[in-house]
Amino acid sequence: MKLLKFELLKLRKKSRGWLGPILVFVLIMTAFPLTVEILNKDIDQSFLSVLWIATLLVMMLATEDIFLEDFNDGTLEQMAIKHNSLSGVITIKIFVYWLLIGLPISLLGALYGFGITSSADLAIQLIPILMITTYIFLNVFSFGNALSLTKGSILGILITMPLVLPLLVVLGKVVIVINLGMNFLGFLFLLLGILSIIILVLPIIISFVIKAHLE
Amino acid sequence: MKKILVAENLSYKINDTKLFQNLSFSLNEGAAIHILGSNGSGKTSLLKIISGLTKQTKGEIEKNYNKDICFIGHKNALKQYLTVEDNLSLLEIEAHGNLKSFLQLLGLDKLLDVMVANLSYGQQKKLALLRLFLNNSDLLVLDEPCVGLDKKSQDILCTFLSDELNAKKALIFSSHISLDISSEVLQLDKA
Amino acid sequence: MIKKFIHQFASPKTYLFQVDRAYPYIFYTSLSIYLVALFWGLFLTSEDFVQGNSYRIIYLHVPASFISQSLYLAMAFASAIFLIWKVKLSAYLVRSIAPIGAITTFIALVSGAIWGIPTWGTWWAWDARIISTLILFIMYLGLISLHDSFTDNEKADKFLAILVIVGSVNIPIIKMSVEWWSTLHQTASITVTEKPAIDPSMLYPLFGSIIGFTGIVVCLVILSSKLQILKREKNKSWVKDYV
Amino acid sequence: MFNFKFNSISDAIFMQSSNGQYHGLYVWSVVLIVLLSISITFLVYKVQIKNIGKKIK
Repeated sequence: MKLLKFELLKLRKKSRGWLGPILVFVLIMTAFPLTVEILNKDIDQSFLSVLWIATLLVMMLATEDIFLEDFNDGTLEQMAIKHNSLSGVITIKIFVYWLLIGLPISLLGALYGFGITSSADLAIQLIPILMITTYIFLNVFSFGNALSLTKGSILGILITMPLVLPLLVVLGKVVIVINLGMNFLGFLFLLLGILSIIILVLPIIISFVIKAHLE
Repeated sequence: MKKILVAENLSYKINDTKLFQNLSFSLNEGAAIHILGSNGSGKTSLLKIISGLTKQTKGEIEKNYNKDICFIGHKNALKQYLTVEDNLSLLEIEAHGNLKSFLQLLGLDKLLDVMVANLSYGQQKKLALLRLFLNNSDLLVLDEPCVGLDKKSQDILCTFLSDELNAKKALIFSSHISLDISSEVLQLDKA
Repeated sequence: MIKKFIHQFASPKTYLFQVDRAYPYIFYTSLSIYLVALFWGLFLTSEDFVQGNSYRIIYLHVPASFISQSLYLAMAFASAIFLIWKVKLSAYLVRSIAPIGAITTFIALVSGAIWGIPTWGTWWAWDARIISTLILFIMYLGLISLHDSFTDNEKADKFLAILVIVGSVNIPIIKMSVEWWSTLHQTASITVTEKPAIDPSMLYPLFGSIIGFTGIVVCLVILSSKLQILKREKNKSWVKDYV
Repeated sequence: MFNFKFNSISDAIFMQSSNGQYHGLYVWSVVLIVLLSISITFLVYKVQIKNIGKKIK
């Protein structure tokens, strides 16, 4: 509990860490209608794909120094010694990032969805999808950043992008699922299934990687 | 006399360079070990092995203590963009009646609202040590605790460490200058 | 028991000596098999009813794409062995398979693209197996750059093995997810469970080319691992004797 | 089964199919790419092994 509070404080005090990614998201979503001069109904179609790419990009930016700062100033060392389960610490860290970055982006994404397509149904359905997606992205990119800890985020992106491409393909189906009124709940459960596996497995792997870095 | 730490035939090598071999020592309650050695002789590695960050290549190490270990390395684990008070917030401050006296002793009591980035190096080091003082662990592992400390702070550190030893804690540290604590010396060198 | 056995058998030294002995046999047999199969496939088989003569690319394309995926499996296997039993040799193998895998994947991609021009009328399509092959290619390159960016080889080995294993979980997922899309690609010509869909006169040379190509790639892996061992163990005394 | 399907060398190079298209260009460029890249890889590795062998000596 104490740790959760401290992590929240850390991220909150570092405004470029959480406000920055959100603003980048807002900028992308505002800028994209300017770049295409098309009819409104075409924007409806391309909106979702831009939304996914923007989320992906922003999550990459957000996790850039999720471990780097703590590694450089020695906090990770202390945590690895003090806490029996480093993976628990990592889970808390990622959760805090999701709370301050993933959640606002999910709400903003839904807001943009309503603004651009003016369909309330779509907007409401987007919220849970985005909430799950941002959490998955944060986990996977944290893994990449843990691997490339001191070697810059380009390497981290290079090695983790292939890992999230299947998720993008799945998300590509959202248009069909929502527009044709297909089984939305089933789709949501699929995403939840992916998320639960990732939440269980990735922090353990990440803690293994970080311990190797500390040696 | 309870043995907190028993090491037998420890060997360690990085990328085929052997740092130390067949190192055996034991640490009792209330005792201290001072690790000496030239640069690159593996002092930090040994401390990391003791604190469990690294694994030895060969040998056994047996640990008998109840509460967790306290380790201070070269990095001070302070958050530059947080105030002194926030940096201490991870500890059970309320539980510690003597926090105030410690702060006064180290001359940090007026700096609680200052961001750590605005402190001098020595002050930061003192803050890092303060967290050590407030920690309730059975074994203290210190890597070069005196770097950047003035004479007065060094004396405070020494008295504090002696107090801890009297309270049946154990201490293992590496330092280039000798501290005013009764301690065994463990010489690490490529023989 | 197993651990001891593996460590004894899989020392880089014994590996190198064994492999050196086997290398010429593997090389010349597989090369001749490959060339005969290619000759057979290119000149002696009759042309395909639908695709015309361009189908002959199958004798070059299928072995490459088969081996590019098998190499990843081999890497995942070696990584698991490295992480479980800490066998150094398998870490060397993982690192040395990666570039070979990248080359075979590249061959599969390029030959597939050229094959696509006469048959589909386009050299690229966002199709299930093309995308998964492309991702495989990027993953191979990512693995190499991950390993090369660390100066500490032991750390790099560990991270590489972890990434290979996490990535291997991903590969079937990529396949499944992408197959949701409607696809241009023909279904696999040869599967283990079903009767082959192509004529036996075309099948024999295809098998020949797959076997021959596999042998040639194994030779490449041997060379690559030899280079890796020499690089990493250059300070050992037996290496000096060996050279 | 073991008869040549082409009557002359130029036939084998151009590979005219029954639908009238010439496929030789595609087939032979793939052959070239595969053989070239494989042999270049062999060459590169042999040279590198030789170089490192010299260094160790």
